[in-house]
Amino acid sequence: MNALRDAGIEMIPYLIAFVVGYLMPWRKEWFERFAVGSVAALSVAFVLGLWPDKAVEVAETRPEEWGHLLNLIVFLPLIAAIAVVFLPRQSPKLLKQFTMVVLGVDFLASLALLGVPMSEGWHFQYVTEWVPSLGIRYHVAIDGISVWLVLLSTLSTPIALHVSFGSIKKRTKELCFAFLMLHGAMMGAFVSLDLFLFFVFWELMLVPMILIIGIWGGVEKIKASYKFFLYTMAGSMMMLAAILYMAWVFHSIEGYWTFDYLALKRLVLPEDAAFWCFAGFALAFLIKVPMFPFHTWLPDAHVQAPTGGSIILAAVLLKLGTYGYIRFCMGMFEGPAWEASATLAGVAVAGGIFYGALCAWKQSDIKRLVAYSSVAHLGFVMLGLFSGTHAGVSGAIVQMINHGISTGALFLLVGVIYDRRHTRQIADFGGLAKVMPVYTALFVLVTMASVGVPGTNGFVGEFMVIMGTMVSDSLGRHATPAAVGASFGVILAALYMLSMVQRVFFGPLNNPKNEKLTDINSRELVAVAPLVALIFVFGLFPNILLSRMNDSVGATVRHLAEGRIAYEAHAGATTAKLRPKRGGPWEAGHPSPPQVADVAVALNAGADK
Amino acid sequence: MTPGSALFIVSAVLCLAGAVTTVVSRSPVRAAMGLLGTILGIALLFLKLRAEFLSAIQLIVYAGAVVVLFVFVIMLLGTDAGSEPESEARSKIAPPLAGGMFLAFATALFGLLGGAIKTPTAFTVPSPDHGTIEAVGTEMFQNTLVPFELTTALLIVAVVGAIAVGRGRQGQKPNQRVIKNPQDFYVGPVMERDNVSQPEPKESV
Amino acid sequence: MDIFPTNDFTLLAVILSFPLIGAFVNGVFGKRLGKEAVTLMALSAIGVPFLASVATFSKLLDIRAVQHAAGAGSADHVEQGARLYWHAWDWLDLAWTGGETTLSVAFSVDGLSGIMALVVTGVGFLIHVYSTSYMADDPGYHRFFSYLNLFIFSMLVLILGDSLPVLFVGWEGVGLCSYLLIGFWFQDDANAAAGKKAFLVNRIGDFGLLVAMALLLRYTGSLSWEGIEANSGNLPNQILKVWQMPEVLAFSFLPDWLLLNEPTIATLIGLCLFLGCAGKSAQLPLYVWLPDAMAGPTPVSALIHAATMVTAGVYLVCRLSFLFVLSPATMFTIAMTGALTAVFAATIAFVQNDIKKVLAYSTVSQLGYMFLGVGVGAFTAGFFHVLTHAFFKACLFLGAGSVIHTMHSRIHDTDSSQDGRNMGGLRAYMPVTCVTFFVSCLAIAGVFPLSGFFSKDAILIGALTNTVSSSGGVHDAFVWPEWAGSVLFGMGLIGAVMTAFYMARLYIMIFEGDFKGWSIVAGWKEPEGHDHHDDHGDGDEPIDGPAPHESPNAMTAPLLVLAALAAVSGLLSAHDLGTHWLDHWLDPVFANALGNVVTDAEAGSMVPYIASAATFAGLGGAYFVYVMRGGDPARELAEKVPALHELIYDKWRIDELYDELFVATLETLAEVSIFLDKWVVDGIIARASAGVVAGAGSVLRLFQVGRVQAYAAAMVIGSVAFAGFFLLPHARVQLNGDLSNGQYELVASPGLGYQYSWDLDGDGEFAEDDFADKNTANIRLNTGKTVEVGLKVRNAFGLIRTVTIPLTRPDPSADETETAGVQGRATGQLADIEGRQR
Amino acid sequence: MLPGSVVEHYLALSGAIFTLGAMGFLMRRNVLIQLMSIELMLNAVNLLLVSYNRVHAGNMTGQVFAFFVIAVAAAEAAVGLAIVLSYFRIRGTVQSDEADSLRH
Repeated sequence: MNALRDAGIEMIPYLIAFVVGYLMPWRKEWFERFAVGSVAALSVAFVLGLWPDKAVEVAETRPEEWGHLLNLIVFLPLIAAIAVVFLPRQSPKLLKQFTMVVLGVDFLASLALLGVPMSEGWHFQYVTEWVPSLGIRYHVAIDGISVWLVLLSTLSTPIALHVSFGSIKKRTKELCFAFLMLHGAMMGAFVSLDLFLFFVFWELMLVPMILIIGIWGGVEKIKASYKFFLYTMAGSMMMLAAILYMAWVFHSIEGYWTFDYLALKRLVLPEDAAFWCFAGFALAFLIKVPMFPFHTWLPDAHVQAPTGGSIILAAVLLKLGTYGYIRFCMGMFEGPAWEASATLAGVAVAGGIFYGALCAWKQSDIKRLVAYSSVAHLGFVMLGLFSGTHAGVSGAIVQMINHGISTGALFLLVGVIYDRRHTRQIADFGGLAKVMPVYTALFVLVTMASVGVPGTNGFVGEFMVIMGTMVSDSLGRHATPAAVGASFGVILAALYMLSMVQRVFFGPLNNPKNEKLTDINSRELVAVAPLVALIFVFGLFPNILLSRMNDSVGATVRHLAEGRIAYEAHAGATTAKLRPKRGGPWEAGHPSPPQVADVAVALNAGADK
Repeated sequence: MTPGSALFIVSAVLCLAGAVTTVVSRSPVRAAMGLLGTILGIALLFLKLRAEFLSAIQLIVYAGAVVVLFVFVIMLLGTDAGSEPESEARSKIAPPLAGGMFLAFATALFGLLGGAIKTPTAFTVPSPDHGTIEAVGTEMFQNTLVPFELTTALLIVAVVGAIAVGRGRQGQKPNQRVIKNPQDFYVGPVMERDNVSQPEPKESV
Repeated sequence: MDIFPTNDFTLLAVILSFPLIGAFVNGVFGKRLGKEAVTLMALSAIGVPFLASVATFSKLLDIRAVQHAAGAGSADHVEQGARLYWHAWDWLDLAWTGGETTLSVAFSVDGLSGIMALVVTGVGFLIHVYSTSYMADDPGYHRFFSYLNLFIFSMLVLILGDSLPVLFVGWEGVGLCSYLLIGFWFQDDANAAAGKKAFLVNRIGDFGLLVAMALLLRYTGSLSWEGIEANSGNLPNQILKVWQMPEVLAFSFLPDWLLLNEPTIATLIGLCLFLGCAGKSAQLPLYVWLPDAMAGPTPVSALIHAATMVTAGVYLVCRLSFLFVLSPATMFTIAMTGALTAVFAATIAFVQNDIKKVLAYSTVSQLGYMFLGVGVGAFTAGFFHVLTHAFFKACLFLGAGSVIHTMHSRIHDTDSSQDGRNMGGLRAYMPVTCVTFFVSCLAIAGVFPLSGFFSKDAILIGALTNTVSSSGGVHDAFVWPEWAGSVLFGMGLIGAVMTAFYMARLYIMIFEGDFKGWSIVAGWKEPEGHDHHDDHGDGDEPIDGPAPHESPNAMTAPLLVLAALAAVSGLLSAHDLGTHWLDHWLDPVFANALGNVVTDAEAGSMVPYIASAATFAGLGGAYFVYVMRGGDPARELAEKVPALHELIYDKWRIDELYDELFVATLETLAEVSIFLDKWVVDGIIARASAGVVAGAGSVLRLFQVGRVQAYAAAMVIGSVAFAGFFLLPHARVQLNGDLSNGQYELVASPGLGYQYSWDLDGDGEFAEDDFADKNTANIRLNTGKTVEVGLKVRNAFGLIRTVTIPLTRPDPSADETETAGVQGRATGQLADIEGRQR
Repeated sequence: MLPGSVVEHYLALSGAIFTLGAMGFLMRRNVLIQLMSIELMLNAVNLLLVSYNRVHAGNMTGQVFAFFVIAVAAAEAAVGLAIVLSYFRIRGTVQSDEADSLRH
């Protein structure tokens, strides 16, 4: 009897696909619907067939955590993106509702992540074989650092989409597809612990962003999307090379292939190899952050991107650079990271905080100004990471999240006046306070958050970074000048933001076109309200963030110090060494050498003979 | 001088003469006849080399079909179609240069190889049915069946392709405006000198 | 049953939450609630905290009384003072390799902050009452009170904070509120610019505070008051080694203390903190924002720029007195800055005509006095002056406000309604304002019975007699100069004279003489014949604009209260009359600070008489110049040296100097960085690489000629080269084996159908036809012998190539280095020998 | 040894034909002539295949392969001429130089 039941259960996904296909409204005759239904069923069969069924449950997932939660969060938007393609183009309302429902479900799923206290070790870990012969595994897990970044993106994507539905009327289907794919890719990048998987999501993320900037962008949208794509791609090529080299070194030592972060983390490379691998990874992430010399793509991308695109770009995409640096650069190359931290901190302060602020001050375009302000804020974040102290790193993560919220809100508000006046030049505005009081109040409030007035979230991040930098010992005697430079950045931040606010909002209303501007409407208010609320919640109660990320930041800093000692001990050698396994919660999910049985045909088996 | 070697000499001369006329002759028809000569010469050589089936095929397919096709097309286009365009100062040196170099290489190569051959390899005594249709047939339908089937597919594709390309645009629906000017077929970016009626495509901002 | 236990004193929550709720309610729902509700909300939001502060103060008094009773017996008993805590929630925790500290949102009130709370809420309440009528007809009524309540909340957070970060929250909160309030009438660009300027200059101060906090965290490991006090012991002994000053740059000729070449951490922290205080309390380098802040409504100036916010700097110095005294250099800097500011601001106040500007500069000058007081270690005197100044300066500002209010009703232009020259003789029209203004003028001038006299004398005595000694600070080279006492006292005295002079001038200009305000109304015709002065009551009313009239009660009542406080508050610590209550009250706060301060009491005995003489000199002078001579001497002096008068009138052109110096450099830096960003950073990475790619593209495009035959020719050439490579035989020999025993092995590279024939003995002839397939050959050489090995290679096509390989075995008898060199070169040569073609 | 009795003679002959064909393709600008010279080259190869099959007479692969070459050549000729036809319809001439619009 239960064989029949099992078969029934087995059939469920195909049945669902068939029903959904059949009910597709845009075909009248039944046989056309039947055809679409069967095609849907077949495609599901194909996907399931493709799916590696041998779920090698290597790590013992914690009892109270549902193993597939991360898969749901990552693949729900991706599958929905494909589903949107099948929805009818003629009914944008259906598209919008479907997408918002999917993103809403995704947000709720990510809220479930908070249910578990982020104690030591990886949580919601799920591991299956993906390409067994190359040792590539589908290894996703989450810890204190990435849980908040996931939540930030699941929060900001629906908001960005909600706003862009208001302003973008053409090609709604492609819009929904792009945002869903972008969201899925970002989720994947934040949770993947297999370097190959991370690289796949890292590259996948670029494609929808190119669409968003390229299709709905401003006048020079194509040029800006090219620049954005080429900058990130160039960086990630270096990273790919480094990944492959490390996998090869690991293979030459251990004998089996793996791209797993936990395994490659144990590698201690000789000096020059370690430096070059670190440089490869760091370049990819510093371009994405963006750090000083590679930041010129950000203002162009922001100016040309539509409002929704700008929000996502500012709120989440930049954080991938900094997250990548914490996870991979500081995770795998403790020695070089430690040595390079002083110089990089200098670049972060001088090139990021000062240079970003100075460039922002004299901009004539609001979005370009806010883009440069992001460069300055992320200068703070990187400084926090380079300080290598618990306070500095957690301050950097808090600053990442707060920057996502405040700059996301800023871009949203800039979008509000852009939709009304279709210009971003500061000179075209003036004295808006009289005409749009509520909007002005919100803008000044978010400006205060961006400037970092205490009580708002901006201050908490900057404060912890400055404190962390001063007490940092990886910066050595550069700690004090870096901290003083960073605190000086606080003045410059006030300078350019307030001068912009004054030129746009205060002063006489002399431009006739501004007189008839309507105040912020309910749709926009609904979009900005959660962000403004979070500004105060995280400003007054940062412990919500800090308590959850405490253990993982502590582990990162501890491993950084240990790794450095191992690196210096190994300094003279010319061949790589593998640190013994630490054991403990942070090694759960470590790949084990494949049993000879199921890898008979494996590449390495052949290679070794 | 056995009759065999005489046959070889005659057909060799025939082939070379045909080849030369094909390459050198001004009018395409004479070139086609040259090609026909070469093909016949090779057919004769096939006979000498005990490959009856192939010489038959050579005569039927090559002489009968391909050369006929060429002549047909030449007549269709008019024998003066290939005449030199008036003043075109097309760089005169490229083709002769290429031909000359190739000639130099060919002579060097064959001289080199010829010199290297010390002992000429004679023919071995073949089995009685060597070259007959039975032998070729069995070989073809047993060992090389897949290429044979693929060749049939190739031929069908070639026929369909030839028809599609050859027919051009007449296949439009009847109400389609009859194309007076052949230039209109061509919708791609037009060279200056062909720009008869096509307005310059507006450069999108 | 003690509902408010000492360590969980939730009354503080009441004090703090009411203004915040008031601000929120007024701000968000103000427009819908209407004026009366907003007024009620605002007044209660300040009234209740005032009552709560009074309750808190009484509890503090009880605790002190109990301590006093307990310790009455022993003479040397020092009461350790009462401190009531309230811990709201844990804000964030900082951890680093050196330690770990949790910053919590905790508030505490002790003697010092108890009094400040009373002042802030008390004067704040009075000012709120005053502004209900002053701002009555302003459309942004609810917005004004929301900002004012938010200001009081921030100020309370500042003074009640138990740790430096919480103080910093209040610190920037008041900065934000002053930005909003100064730029309240934002339609006018000047006001918005003034607001922005105030916020930016305060931000420069906050920068100092941030750095100080970072240094404190690093060197004392904690940021709360107790934490800092507990382990700030060895601060003076630590040096901050950021970069070694190269000897040649050591400016050895400069005095050591100026060079500060070995700044102790205590000095660095002190200077950073003082930078913060200077920014907030408008001391010399960063005072420029206060005069411009007069652009805000007058009650704002009264509350923020007289009574509360500007005194935050002095409060911080008093709170961290134990830290400042650790470095005499910092104390000296504070004292000198205070004295200089006092004199400097007073000079500008001489010539200003706008009455609010005069009061603003007088505030800056009085703040200079306060810093002079705390700078020389007389913390109680400095704090006492804060108290008394809060009262009389608030009263002066509110008095000026009511004058402006009436003038405004006459002429609706803000500038002329504030210009003193249009006033005069208002004594008749505004008796209450006049009396209160007069009392406050005398108080600030320092006339005997009033509060100003006592507080200023205490500061002057302190200035003359106090010296701050570096208690054991090993590295701090700075010693308190002995001339400091007399110089500071002298500057204080000059300041006192000037203060008395310009306050008297201000009073006379507004209230004495005849009203010069008739003519300012447009279209007014001088009624012919009679003199206005004496028929003001019954004569025909001047044609346009109402005559100046007394302000409504809501404005005069606070004036009276403040004037009374200004008169009476002197008794809190009138040394001459023997009352020392305030000193005893604040002793526990400054207990371990005063250890470093040495006072020789008897030198200060003559000071009160000298000070009173100075005051009367100033008042008499002003009376002589403006009343008896009707202001002629002032005008003659102005004509005699117009350039100087113009310079002082333009406020020594400090603003222009700052614009030129700092703002201009920042602007050029911004221009340069934008250019750099566009053309250099972007230029190199984006544009240059794009250009290179495009250039390469256009070069390669030349090869595409478009003709089939050209491509075919290229293909032919390619295939020729390719065939050539494969057809022609190659002979490359690899030689390995070690040099020491002379045993070499020659390995020829394999190829398609290759056959080899060797000539090992180098005599030139090869074994003719034995082209064997073996491509290796071994050869033995003894030392120092060379041989030319020959090799013939034949490929499949029978083409042959011959190669000779010179082999030399080095002679070990050569010296060591040579061999090593040769060794290196030899193996290099060994690795890849490309034989010479024969 | 008699002419025609040794495979090297056939080798020389087919080499000559092939060379002529190649030169024809490279030198002549008339597309038809170029197509014909391609046929020449193919014929030369066929000849060589058959002659070497005579040398190694064990199996018939040489001749079968030649047969396939003929088939392919026929198909190629057909399609080539169709293209020439439509090219002529557009360009009005069969000069191979005219067809260079794919240049830039």
